Amino acid sequence: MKIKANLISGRTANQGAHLEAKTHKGYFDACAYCELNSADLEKLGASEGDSLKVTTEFGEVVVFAKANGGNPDGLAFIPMGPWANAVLSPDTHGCGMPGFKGVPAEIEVTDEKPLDMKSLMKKYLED
Amino acid sequence: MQVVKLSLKKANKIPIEADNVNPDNFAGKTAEEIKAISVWHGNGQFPLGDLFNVEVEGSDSVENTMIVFEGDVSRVKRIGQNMSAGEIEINGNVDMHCGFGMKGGKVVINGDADSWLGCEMTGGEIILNGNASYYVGSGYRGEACGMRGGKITINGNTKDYLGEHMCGGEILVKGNVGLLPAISNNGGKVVIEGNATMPASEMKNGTVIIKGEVSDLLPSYKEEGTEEVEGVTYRKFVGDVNVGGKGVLLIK
Amino acid sequence: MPVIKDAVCSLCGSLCDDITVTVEDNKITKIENACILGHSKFVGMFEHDRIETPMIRKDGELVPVSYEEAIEAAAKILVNSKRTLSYGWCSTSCEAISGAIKLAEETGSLIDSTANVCHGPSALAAQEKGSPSASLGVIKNRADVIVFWGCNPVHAHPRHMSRYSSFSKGLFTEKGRKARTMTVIDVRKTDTAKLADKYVEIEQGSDLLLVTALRSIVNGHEDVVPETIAGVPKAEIIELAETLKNGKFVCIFFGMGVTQSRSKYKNGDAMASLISDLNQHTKAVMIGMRGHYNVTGFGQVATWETGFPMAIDFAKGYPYYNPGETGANDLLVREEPDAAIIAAADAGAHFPQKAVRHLARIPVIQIDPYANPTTELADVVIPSAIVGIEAEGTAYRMDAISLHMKKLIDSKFKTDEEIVKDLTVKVRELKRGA
Amino acid sequence: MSEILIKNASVCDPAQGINCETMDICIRDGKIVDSVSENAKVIDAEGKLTMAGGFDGHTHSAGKINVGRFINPNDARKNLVPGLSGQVARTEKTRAQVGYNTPNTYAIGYRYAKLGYTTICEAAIPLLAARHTHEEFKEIPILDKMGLSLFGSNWQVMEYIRDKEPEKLAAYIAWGLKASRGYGVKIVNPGGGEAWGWGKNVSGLYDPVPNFDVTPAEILMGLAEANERLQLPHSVHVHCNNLGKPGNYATTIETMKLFEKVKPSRDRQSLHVTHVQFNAYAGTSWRDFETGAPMVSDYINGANHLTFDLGQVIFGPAVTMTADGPVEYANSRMLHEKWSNQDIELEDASGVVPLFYSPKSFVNAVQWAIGLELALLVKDPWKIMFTTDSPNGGSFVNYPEAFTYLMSAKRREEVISGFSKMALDRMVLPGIDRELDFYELAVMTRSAQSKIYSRPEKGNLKAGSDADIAIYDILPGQIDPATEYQKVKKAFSGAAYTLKDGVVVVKDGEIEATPKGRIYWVNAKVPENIDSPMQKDLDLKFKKYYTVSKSNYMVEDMYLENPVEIGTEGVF
Repeated sequence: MKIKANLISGRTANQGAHLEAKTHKGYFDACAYCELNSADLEKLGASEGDSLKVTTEFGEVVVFAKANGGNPDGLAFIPMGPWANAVLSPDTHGCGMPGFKGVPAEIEVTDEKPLDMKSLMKKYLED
Repeated sequence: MQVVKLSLKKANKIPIEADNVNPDNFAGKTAEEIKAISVWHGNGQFPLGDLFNVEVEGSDSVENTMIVFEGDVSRVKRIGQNMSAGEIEINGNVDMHCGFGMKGGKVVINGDADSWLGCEMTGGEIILNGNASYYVGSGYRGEACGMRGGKITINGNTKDYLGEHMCGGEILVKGNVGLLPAISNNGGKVVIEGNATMPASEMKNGTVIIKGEVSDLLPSYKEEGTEEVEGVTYRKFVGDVNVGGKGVLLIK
Repeated sequence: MPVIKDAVCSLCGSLCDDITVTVEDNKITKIENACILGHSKFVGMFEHDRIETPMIRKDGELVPVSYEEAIEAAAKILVNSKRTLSYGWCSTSCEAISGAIKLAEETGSLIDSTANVCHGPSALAAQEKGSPSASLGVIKNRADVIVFWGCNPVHAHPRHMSRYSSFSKGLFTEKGRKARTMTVIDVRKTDTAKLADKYVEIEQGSDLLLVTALRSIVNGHEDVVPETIAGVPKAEIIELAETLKNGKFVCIFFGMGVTQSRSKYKNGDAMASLISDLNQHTKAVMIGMRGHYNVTGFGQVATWETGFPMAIDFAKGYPYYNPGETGANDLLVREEPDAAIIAAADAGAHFPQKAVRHLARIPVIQIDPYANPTTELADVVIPSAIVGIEAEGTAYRMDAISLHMKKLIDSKFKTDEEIVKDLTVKVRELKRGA
Repeated sequence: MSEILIKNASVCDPAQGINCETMDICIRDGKIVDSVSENAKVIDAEGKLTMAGGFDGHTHSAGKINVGRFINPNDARKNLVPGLSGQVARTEKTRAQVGYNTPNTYAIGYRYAKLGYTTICEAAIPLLAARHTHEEFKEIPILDKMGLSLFGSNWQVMEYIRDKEPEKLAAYIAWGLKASRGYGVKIVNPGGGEAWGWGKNVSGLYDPVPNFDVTPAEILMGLAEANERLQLPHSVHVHCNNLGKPGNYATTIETMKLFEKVKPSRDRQSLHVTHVQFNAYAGTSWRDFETGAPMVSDYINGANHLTFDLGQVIFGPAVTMTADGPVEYANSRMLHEKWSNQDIELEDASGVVPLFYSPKSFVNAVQWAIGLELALLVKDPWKIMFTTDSPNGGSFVNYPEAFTYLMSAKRREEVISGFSKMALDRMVLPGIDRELDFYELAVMTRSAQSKIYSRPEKGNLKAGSDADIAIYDILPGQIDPATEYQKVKKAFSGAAYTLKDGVVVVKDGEIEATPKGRIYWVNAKVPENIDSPMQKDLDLKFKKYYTVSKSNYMVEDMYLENPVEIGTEGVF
C-alpha cells in the first residue's frame, strides 16, 4: 500500500539539541523519521517504528514511522536533516531557497532499515 | 551586413559573463578585435577568443550586425545585455540575463533560456522558441521597475515571477507560466495563452490576459462583468484592491 | 570555583544573555537558565564528537595533520579555484565573519550564509517592502496581540515565549500571558499551537492567499474575499482580522513555514504590506524567527562590508548579489563551484541531495568544532574553538541587537577568526609566489 | 619623527581669520607645527586652495544606514556621481566598494577622504544598539568618528523629568553616553518615539507623551539642563517635533525660543537644531505648502544661542533614515515606498524609507530651495554646518555639487529654470543674490564644526591642531565661482591631497593610504552619591523591562579603535 503525501520538513527541539552531535545515535533518532497522523499510518498498515520508504521526484529515503495527531491528512513531516534532504526539492525557484516544504511524495512500508548518517553520506561519495 | 559567428571551444559549468557580447560592441570590428574583447569566466578575465571560436563575415553598422551563437551556451550569461540595435540569434540553450537592459534590436533564441530573460528591457524584441525559467522581464533586486518597453514572446512555458515589477512593454507566453505572473506590475501588457497561478498580485496598472486555467486567484480583485478582446469574451477583474490598483485582469 | 553570570547562549537566534555558568577545572559543570538546546550546547560539548585534530583526506581517509599543513592545503585549494563557494559562517562571531568576507574578496569567491536555507527569503521580502520591526523588548513591554505564523518556538526557540513574547511581563503587559491574545497560524497543530488562544490551520503552501485575504479585509474590501480561502472559512479570517485591528500592539513572528513554502519571499513581502496596512488602525510589527544564533550577524556584517546581506559574488572583484543566481544552493545545483569552504554550518546535512552530490565531487574545506555530515565529504578539516564558550566575539540576536559573547573556558583549538586570518595570509603568500 | 612641509599653499583658515593667503604649513608627527627641519617631505601646493580637513557634523554613516543598505540592494549599482559612487573592484590598497546613498563602510571612508573630509559625526546612536554603530565605525577607514546618543523618548529620562530629579537625570545621561560611547545628546522628535510605540505621535511642544506625563518641551529643557550640568562638549542636538509637516516652522522657532533661557556651560551654543530644511515649512497642507525659511532665518539672525545644519536636498534618489518613527511611516504611506521600522525597547523608535527628489515635484523643488535659503538668508556662517543629512536629503558625495549652489547665483538659476510656476511662487530663493566665498564655505564645512563640537584641534590649521588637511586644485583669486562653478565642483570632488594626521591618504583624487581613524567619546564624571541611587533605578529597569542584562549592555572597550576619551566634570 502506498499513499500520496505532501512532504514538509522543519526544526524540532530534539533535532536542535543534537545539532552538534550529528555522529551520535541521538541525532539519528531525532531526524530519521517521518510523521503522519494515525489515520494515514493506518492506511499504510504501519505502526510507529516501522520502516517507511519516502519517494519523491528527487530521490528516496527510508525512515521510521511516527504518529503525530497534529498533522492533517496527507501531510508528512521529516525533521530537517540529511534524511529529509535526500528527497526534498533542489529547485531554488529563482530566489535561492530550495523546496523544503510542499514536495509531493509517495510513502510505503518497507523492510529496509534507515541508513545511519555516515552510510547515507557515503552514498553521495559513491555516486 | 556583418555576421559574427560564435561557438564555445569547450563546454563549461562555470559561467562566462558575456555582457560585452552585443552588436553595439561588435559592429565594425574584425575577428581579431572581437577575439581580444575581455570577458569574465569565474574569477578571471580572458580574451573572448580563448573561450569561443569566432568567425566574422563583413563589416557594418550596429543596426546591420548579427551575432549567431551555434550550439549550447547554457552557461553564458548576459548575452545581448544593453544592446541597442542589430540582432542576436542563439541556436541552443542560453544562460541567465539574456537581453538584460536591452534597448533595441532583436534576440532570437532557438532553445531554452534560464532566468531573468529580458530583465529591465526598455525596447527591442526577444523571441524565445523554447522554455524560459524564472523572472522573465522582471527587475533587479529591490528595483521598483522591471521591463519598461519592448516585447518578449515565449513560444514555450515559463516559471514563476514572469513580468515582476513590469512598468511597460509586452510579454506574450504561448504556454503555461508558474506562480505569480505580473506581480507588482505597474503598466505594460501580459498575455498568457496557457495556465497561471496567483496572477497579478499587487498590480497597480496594466493588463493581464489569461486564456488558460487560473489557479488560486488572489482575494484582492473585484469582478466587473466581462470584456471582449479580439472576439473572445473574458471575465474582467479589477485590482489589486490593496494597492488601489487600476489593473485589469482578464480571465477566460 | 568561578561562576560566570550573564553569559550569552550561542545556539539559537534568541541569544539569551542571562545564562549562569559554573566552571571547574576548565570544564562547565553547571548551567542555569538555559533551555534544552542551550543546555545541550554548553554541557553536551564535553560529550559530543569534537574534531580532535586538523585532517586531510588521503586515499579516501581523513588523516591527522598539523594546523599548518591543513591551512596550507586549504590555501592551495582556494588559490587554484576559479569559483569557490564559501558557505556558512553563522555559528560563529561577527569578527570571524568579517575575516571570511575579506578572504572571499581576496580570492574572488562567492560567499553565502545559512540564510540561504532559512530566512533568505525574508531578506528578499524586505528588499521589496522594507522590514517593519522592533526589538524584542518592545514586544515584551507592549504587545497584546501576538501571532506565530509558520514557526514553532516551543521547539526551535524554547525560551522565546517566556523571555520575549507570550509569557513575558513588561510595563504595559504586567499580566503576562493573560494580557495577550496568542494566535498560531500553521499547517499542522504544533506544540506551540497547543498553547495558543486561537489556532488557524491553513492549507500547506497557501500563506500568500491568507495574507492577501487579511489585507483585503483590513483595507475594507471584505467583499472580494471568497467564502473559503487557504482552507480557512471567511468568517474565521474576518475574526482574525478583527483581532489584529483591535490589538493595541500587534506582533507577527514568522518562521520557515512562511519563508520556505510555495510562494517563498512573496509571503513575507505581502506580510510586510499587511503590517503597514494594520498601522492605519493600530501599531503592528513583524519579526523573523532566526535559527542559527548569529545568522542575523552574518547579514549585518555582510551588509555593511559589501552592501548585501548574503549570496555575495566577488568573482569580478566587487560584490554582486542576486539570490537565485548567487545563492549557495543555486551554485551547487548548477554544479558551478570547483571548490568549497564550509564553516560554522553544515551543508552536508542541510542541503538537498543534488547540492550535496556536487559537494561530494569537489575539494571541500571544513572549519567546525564538530564532526558532522559535511566532514564525510570534506578533503581538509580544520577544527575550531566553540565561539561563545571557548572564544569570545560578537553575535546578533534575531531582532538585530548585538551582544558580546564571553570566553568561558580555555581551548587548545584555534578560533575561527584565527583560522581565517591564517588562511588569508597563506593565500597571499601563495599568490605572491605564483 | 615624520615631517611634511606644504609649500606655498593658498590657505583659507577662518579660525585664524586667514582668507586665502599664500603660506607654508608645517607638520610633525601628525600635528601642525610652526616649523620643520630641512628633512621634511615637501608637498608643493602652489596655486592650490588649502583648508583644514572637512568635518561632517551630521551624517548617517554607521548603524541605521545598514537598514538602508539592506532594503535597497538596487542602490549598490547606482553610479550617479562617477568616481564617488557605484561598484568598484578591490585593489591592493582598497577594499571593494558599492553604492551611492548607502555605500558600504569602506566606500564611506574613501569617498569622504576624496572630498577632503577627515571627520564625521554619526547623528543617531540608539543606546541599546550602540555596539553595532561602533562595529561599523571600526570598518570605516581613514576618518575620525564620533556619534550622538539618542535620549529623546527614553523611559528613564522621561521619568526623571516627570519626577523632577535633575541630578539623577544628569547621572543617567552620563551613564548612557558611557554605555554607548557617545559624544553628545541627540533628541529626535522629543516624546514622539514613545508615542509611536502605540502608533501615535506628539503634535507639538506641549502635547503630553502618553503614559509618561511629560511634554516634549519638558524633555528638551530637562535634557538641556543635564547637558549643561555635565558640561558636555556639544550642546543638545535637536531634531524638532513635527518634522516634514507643512507649518512646522512655527514649532521650530518655538523650540529655538525655548532655549533662550538655557545658559551654556561652555563657549558654544546652547542648542543645535539639525537639518532645519525639513523643519522650515510653511502652509497648512501639501496643497498650500511653501517655504518657511525667511521666518526661521529671521529668528536665527536675531539669536545668539543656537547653531544649525541644513539638511540640503539633492535631486535624485535618497534614503531617509531617522529615529523619528512616525514620520517614516507617514512617508512610506504617502510615497508608496518600502518601510522599515525599528523600535528600540524603553528608548526610541526609528525608520528607513527610500525616496526620490524630483525637480518636477513642486514640493521637492521647494524643499531644495529651503535649504539654500536658510544658508543664504542667515547672515553669520558660523551658525551653520553644511549638511545634506546624508543620505536623507541626498548622498554626501554630492557636496561639491551643492557647494556650487551656494557659491553661484547663476548655477541656482539654471536649476530653478526647470521648476514649475507653482514651485517658484512658494519659494524666495530666486530673489536672493548672495553668493558664498571660499572663506564662508570653509566656515560651514569645517571651522563652525570645530566650535560647535568643542574640538579645537579640528577644523583649523593652527599650530597644535591635527594635521587633517585638504588641498584642492583650484586657486580662489584666479577663479570666479559664480561663473566657473564646474571647476569648483571638479576641484572639491577629488582633492589634490587629503592628509589625515599628517599621512597623505588621497593624492590626485585617488586613495593613497587607509589608516584607522579615532573614536571620540565623552566620559562625564558624576559623584558616587548621585550615581549609585540612579544605578539602583536602572537595575530595576533591566530586571523588569529590558531583554538584555545590564552587564551586557555597555559597549566594551574592544569595540573602540583608537578611542579618545573626553572627560568632563559634572556640576552637582
